[in-house]
Amino acid sequence: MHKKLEARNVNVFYDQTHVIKDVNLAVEQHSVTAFIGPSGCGKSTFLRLYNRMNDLIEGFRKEGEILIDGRDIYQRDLRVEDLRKKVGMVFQKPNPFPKSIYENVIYGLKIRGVNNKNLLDETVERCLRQAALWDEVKDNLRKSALALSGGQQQRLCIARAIATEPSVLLMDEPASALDPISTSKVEELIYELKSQFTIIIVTHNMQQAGRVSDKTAFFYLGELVECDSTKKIFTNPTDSRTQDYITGRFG
Amino acid sequence: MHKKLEARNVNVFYDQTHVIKDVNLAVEQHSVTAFIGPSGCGKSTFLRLYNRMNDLIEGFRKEGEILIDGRDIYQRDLRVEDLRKKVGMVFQKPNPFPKSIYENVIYGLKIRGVNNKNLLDETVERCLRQAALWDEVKDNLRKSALALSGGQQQRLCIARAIATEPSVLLMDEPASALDPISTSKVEELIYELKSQFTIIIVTHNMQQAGRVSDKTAFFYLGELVECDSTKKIFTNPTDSRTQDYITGRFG
Amino acid sequence: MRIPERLIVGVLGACAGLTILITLGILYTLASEAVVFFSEVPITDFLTDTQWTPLFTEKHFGILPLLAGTLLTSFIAIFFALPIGLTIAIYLNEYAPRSFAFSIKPILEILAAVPTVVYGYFALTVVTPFLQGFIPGLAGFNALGAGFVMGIMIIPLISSLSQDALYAVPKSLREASYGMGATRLQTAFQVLVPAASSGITVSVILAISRAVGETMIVAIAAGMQPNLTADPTVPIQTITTFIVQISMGDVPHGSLEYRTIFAAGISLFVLTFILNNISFWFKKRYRMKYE
Amino acid sequence: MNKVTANRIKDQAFRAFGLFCTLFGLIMLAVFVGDVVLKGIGRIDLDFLTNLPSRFPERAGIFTALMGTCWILFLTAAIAIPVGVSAGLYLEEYGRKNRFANLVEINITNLAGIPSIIYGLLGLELFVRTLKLGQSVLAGALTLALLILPIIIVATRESVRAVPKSLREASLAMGATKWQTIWLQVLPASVGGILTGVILALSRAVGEAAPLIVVGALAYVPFAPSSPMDEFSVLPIQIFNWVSRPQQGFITNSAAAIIILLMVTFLMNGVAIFFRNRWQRRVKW
Amino acid sequence: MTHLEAEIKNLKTELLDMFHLVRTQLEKSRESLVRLDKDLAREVMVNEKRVNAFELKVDRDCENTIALFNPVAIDLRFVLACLKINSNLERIGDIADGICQFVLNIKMEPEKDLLEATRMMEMFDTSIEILEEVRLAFENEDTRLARSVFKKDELLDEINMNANQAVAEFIKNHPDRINQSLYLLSSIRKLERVGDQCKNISEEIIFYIEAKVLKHKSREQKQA
Amino acid sequence: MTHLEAEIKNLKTELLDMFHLVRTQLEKSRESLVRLDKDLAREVMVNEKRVNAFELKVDRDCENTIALFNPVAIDLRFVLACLKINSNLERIGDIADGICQFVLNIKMEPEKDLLEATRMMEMFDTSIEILEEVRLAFENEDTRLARSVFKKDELLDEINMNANQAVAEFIKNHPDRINQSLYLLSSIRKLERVGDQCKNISEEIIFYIEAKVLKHKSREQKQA
Ligand SMILES: Nc1ncnc2c1ncn2[C@@H]1O[C@H](COP(=O)(O)OP(=O)(O)OP(=O)(O)O)[C@@H](O)[C@H]1O
Ligand SMILES: Nc1ncnc2c1ncn2[C@@H]1O[C@H](COP(=O)(O)OP(=O)(O)OP(=O)(O)O)[C@@H](O)[C@H]1O
Ligand SMILES: [Mg+2]
Ligand SMILES: [Mg+2]
Ligand SMILES: O=P([O-])([O-])[O-]
Repeated sequence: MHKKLEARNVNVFYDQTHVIKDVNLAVEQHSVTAFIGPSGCGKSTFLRLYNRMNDLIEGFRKEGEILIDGRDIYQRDLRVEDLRKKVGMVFQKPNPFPKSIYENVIYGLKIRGVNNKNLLDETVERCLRQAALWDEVKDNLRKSALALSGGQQQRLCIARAIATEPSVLLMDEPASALDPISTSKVEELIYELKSQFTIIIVTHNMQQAGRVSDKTAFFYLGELVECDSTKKIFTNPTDSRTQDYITGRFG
Repeated sequence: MHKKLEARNVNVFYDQTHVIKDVNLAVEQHSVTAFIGPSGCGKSTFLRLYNRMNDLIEGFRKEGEILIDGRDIYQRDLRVEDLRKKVGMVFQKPNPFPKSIYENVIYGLKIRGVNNKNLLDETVERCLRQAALWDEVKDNLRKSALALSGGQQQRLCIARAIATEPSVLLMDEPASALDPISTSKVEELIYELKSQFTIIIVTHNMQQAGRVSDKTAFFYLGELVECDSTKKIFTNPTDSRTQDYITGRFG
Repeated sequence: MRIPERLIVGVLGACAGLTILITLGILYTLASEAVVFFSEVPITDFLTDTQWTPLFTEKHFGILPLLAGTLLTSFIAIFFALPIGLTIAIYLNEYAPRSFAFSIKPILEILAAVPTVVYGYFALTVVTPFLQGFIPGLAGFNALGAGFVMGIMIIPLISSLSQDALYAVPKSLREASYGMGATRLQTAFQVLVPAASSGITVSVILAISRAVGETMIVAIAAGMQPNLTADPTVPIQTITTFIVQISMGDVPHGSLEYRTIFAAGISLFVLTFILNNISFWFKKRYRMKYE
Repeated sequence: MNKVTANRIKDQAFRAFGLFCTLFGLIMLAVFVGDVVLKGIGRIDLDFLTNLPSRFPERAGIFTALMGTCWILFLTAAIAIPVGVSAGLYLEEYGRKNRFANLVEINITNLAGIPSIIYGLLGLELFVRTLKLGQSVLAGALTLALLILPIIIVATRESVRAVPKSLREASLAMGATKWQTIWLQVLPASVGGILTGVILALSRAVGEAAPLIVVGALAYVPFAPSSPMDEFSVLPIQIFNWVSRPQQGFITNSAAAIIILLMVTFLMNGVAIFFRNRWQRRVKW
Repeated sequence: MTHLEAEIKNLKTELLDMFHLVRTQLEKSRESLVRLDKDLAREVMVNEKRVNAFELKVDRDCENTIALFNPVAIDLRFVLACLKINSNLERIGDIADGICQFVLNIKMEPEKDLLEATRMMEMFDTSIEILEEVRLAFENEDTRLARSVFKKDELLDEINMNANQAVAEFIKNHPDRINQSLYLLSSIRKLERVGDQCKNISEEIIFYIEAKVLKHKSREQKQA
Repeated sequence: MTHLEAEIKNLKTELLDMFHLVRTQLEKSRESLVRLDKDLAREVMVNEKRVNAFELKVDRDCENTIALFNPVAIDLRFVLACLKINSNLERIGDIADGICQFVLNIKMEPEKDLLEATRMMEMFDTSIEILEEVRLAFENEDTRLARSVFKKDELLDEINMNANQAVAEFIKNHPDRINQSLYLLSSIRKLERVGDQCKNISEEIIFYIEAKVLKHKSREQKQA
């Protein structure tokens, strides 16, 4: 399969603290990869390397290369705005803009100057359908996004993220603020989206990693301990630290 | 076994909304009962009936009886402060007071005017031991509680709650803000505490209910759908709504 | 970053930089005139002389009477406002029904929005005559009436900021305390007030600073007589009122009298500067704790 | 009596005391306002509003002062709002890391605490004397603009800061530039707070007398200003002037003027509170 | 449909395939015995490898489903039932294989009258029939049908009981064909096991659908 | 110790009890056969009920453990292994029961020379020995020991192979004792199954400890 994302000897520092230690990781196209690991092991940090959201953080420093489709995304001549168009992100807490549902979805297009009404309408419908939200909101697209329930908001955020037609979707604990029912809806959605996107999901919920991902990467103290098929990780992990973590015998 | 807590035909209203509908529930002494159910089904509301924390909420109204050891706790002549001494509570987010560890534990005694230094010292050690925290903090009891990690803070909150020697412990999603490792420590603790306390725990995490509880009560839209032994609920629930919920086929 | 963004940032940054220029302007203005002033009046005289008579023929330039007046009125104001303000804050936060607290708070804040000339008018025409009924020998212009009214003015400053600080204490802490069986009073004084102590301190210091810099109330109601006294019943003069007094007359630019207001101004500036920085330091500590 | 009972009694006693304190301030305000209305309401008529100042209390009006206040309000707003909001945005959005911003931050905290009369001294030296604007409306407005600048900056920063990080991250992650994020998300989300701050700041400016006295606004100005360079007076100064006179007629006049001034400030505060409440209720994340 | 539902559907399909595979094996072994077709017998023995592989796959899938999806209640019962049904089916496969081994071992066609006396072919047919019924019960979640299996199994038990006697008689009359007779007896014992396995499968089906444990209960209790 | 660990420890204890129970059954059935002690045989058949009940309990506990604790990785493999070992043990219990049934059926003590020729007692002893070894392997998580079982099982297979011949001989010489001989042959077949079941248990032990699947592999592959 095509290697969509590749990290080569990546190290990350926040000022003096070394939070990602020499990580090599390849992610295949159209797969779901879960990042698991104890709190503070660097999952979020590593995830945010892929769309350079870490650049906003003071004291952040990176070594090594992050390639998307074989191209280093930290190159000088690459515009970070363009990168982020290609690499969508969904956050832990649903964070719709305080605007209408419609405007939320088209936000990514509008900031790029797309104004064609038909195109926008089409995009809204397509993305909301893909996000399994269309049926629930099609009659009130002009309603404020804040009036939606938490689970709906999160699916709206996913719809918004896929409106710019990214090829990669990053999700940082996308369901940890949701109740079980909304969670399972979002998980379904992830499952369905993987035919079109390369998805990376950070999760604290081991069961979730089991349910949604094809591959699982276990991080510990900034190291990538093990990355293998989720089935393997959950039935017969190679590293004893992984086994201890997933069986809850840790620390 | 001794019926520690009993709810008889309980209804709760917030202004006009009917949030608890005619619930009857008996809880045995020295057992762990888990409340599960979709968000907003009234678990927290029902839990907070037992220590009358709902009294603080405007528009709250209750019908029916809540008995502890056969005595109605909503009787006129019962002091709510005394009740709360008997019924400890642990909250979702660890909420230690911004004081030292020591002061946190003795807070409940101090507000009752206990000043005997020896007694206080003893209580601190006993409670911290019970909360499986003593070894980690015994050398810095004067350190600020805020300097502890999330999981330690939550165990401190449990120590604080048991310092007044309650017989009932209420826990509203006590581990939902914790990472898996801290969560499992808190779960262990619950398991150990049940020999001395009657524990009720609200949780969104079905697996958690499975792991820690003897009985599980499933709430749905303010109704108590089913309350049975956890094993029964998880292997062969009677009500189809329960089955749908725990197998994730809901909504 | 592309060019337009850079431009925007440049403009915004310039606006931010302007605030530095203001400070420099104030410092320069005060200092340059004060330097000339202190070249004529020895600074030791300024700090130790117990009389302030720049407009008399026998000129004395001792700041102490003005300082005493300033501190006296401020003290009276805080003496009234602190207990009342703090009690209000606790009451609104813990006891009052939410809806009541919600509607009463903006109304209380109106106390602080009333222009100070108006308070001056009240002090002079309502409060002092009223007090004269109890305190024989109370002068028509006095520190007590002015200070009392000033206190009313700064009540909301204390109550609002303190309540904000109390409110910022996580709800979970209150619930924890109630859950332990504490009464509201115990919760307020043993958990909330200590947790919000930095914020409350900030509010008090800011209130003092405000009282020290207050002009119109004292200008109208406290008289304009520089007295080195702690007696609240007699007329006094504060640093601010002195500046007003001089400004009212058409004092020629470049005269010594003109410069006295800058000397007085720099004293006032130093005083408030110190207070502000104490509160700033507290605020920082407070913010760190609740991150 | 056991400890718990004692605690309950203390609790109830404090409740009563708290209610008393809360009402105390309001009662005083009511007494004051009642007093001033009783004394001044009879004096208010069209003549009072349109007459020029006079040596005779019965003929004196507040026209020039009222117009001066309007001019001051308008010019101050025009100067302070753009500068203040811009500076606030810069500090909160761009200037988080550099030392310059740090300096500005400390500086603004200090500026906010400097007594208004000191701004008067600055205005006197800078605008009146150095820039030779004279004792004009413009000089006064500039002075007041400087005075309320920190308030606007702080209000802007606070409402901008209240915009959750998640909203910013959402926009940036969509590929928006920083300015797009600010313009499309942060500003709209914080406009309510900024507006509230601005109105409160202006209402403060309307009530200020001390700095304008120092700058040289005069109690007696024969004509309403017709350009920014004209001399002017404002309501608070007019009141100060009247209240300082011994004649009872002028005291009555001042009471009447106070009614007008209070109406203006209360109105502005009311609007600000309205905005704040609506904004708080509408935006919840 | 949730992932888990998809996964469960998949497990079911796999297990139905397994049913089919095993049934084919059983039918072929019957054919090979009747016609003493050693090639067919060899084919069955080769295919046994496939059955084994399939058993492992289903096993692995059940394990993965439990590890990844944490099924509970009916879902868990289903997966556990699959695990057991799977191993029962594999045993039936073993039996077919064992019978074919015996076909390879004997020298000449089995005596018609011995076959008749032992009612072995009847047993074979009944076994296949029962297996098919169990498959249907599984496919349609039909506990009534599953229960009917218990009754049918009794026929097999009966034949098995009598077989000892029949074989003994036959040996007495044909002392030269002891070996063959003993092999046949073993096969009959094996076929009886097919009935038992199907009974087990039925029990598992009822367990997962109704959460009733029928294992080790008498037939009367089972019918209840 | 986490709850799950406690639960797993508990499962292990239960299963060891089950091992013990089954072993006792097997030993008693041996005794009853040697001494034709029908009372002892009856005792074994009564105890079989206990074995069955115990099997159900272990089964239920495994199911509960999975439902409540969602074990993964080695924990899950352990629970699944328990499930299977449990049913294997129950089958060994069945076998002991079956042999006792045969003891009740026969009229006189089995011929010494038939027993010798079929090496039945050797088979019995080896079975019990293997069962004990498997138990030890399980108790100590000793995969070396578990592997050694595969070798021992070959002895059983060999005896079983030859038994057919031995019984055939015996019947030829003692046509009057056909019935008894056939019962004995059935018992031998059953004992051979004990070896198979133990082999299965060993495979499960190795599977859960090493996550290696040995089922359906040749012995050479297994030793690797
Ligand atoms: N802005 C920052 N400045 C300094 N250190 C940071 C910063 N953000 C994170 N860290 C540190 O980097 C390490 C990795 O953080 P990260 O957020 O990536 O962990 P995580 O695995 O996502 O944890 P969690 O599961 O709690 O989200 C942590 O030790 C954290 O303390
Ligand atoms: N203070 C309140 N005023 C009015 N309605 C309320 C209040 N608190 C809760 N409710 C309503 O009562 C119902 C039950 O709320 P409750 O918090 O008990 O649910 P829950 O089961 O604990 O949900 P969750 O799992 O999200 O915590 C909800 O529909 C909620 O909207
Ligand atoms: Mg993270
Ligand atoms: Mg709740
Ligand atoms: O494994 P068995 O078929 O003999 O039970």
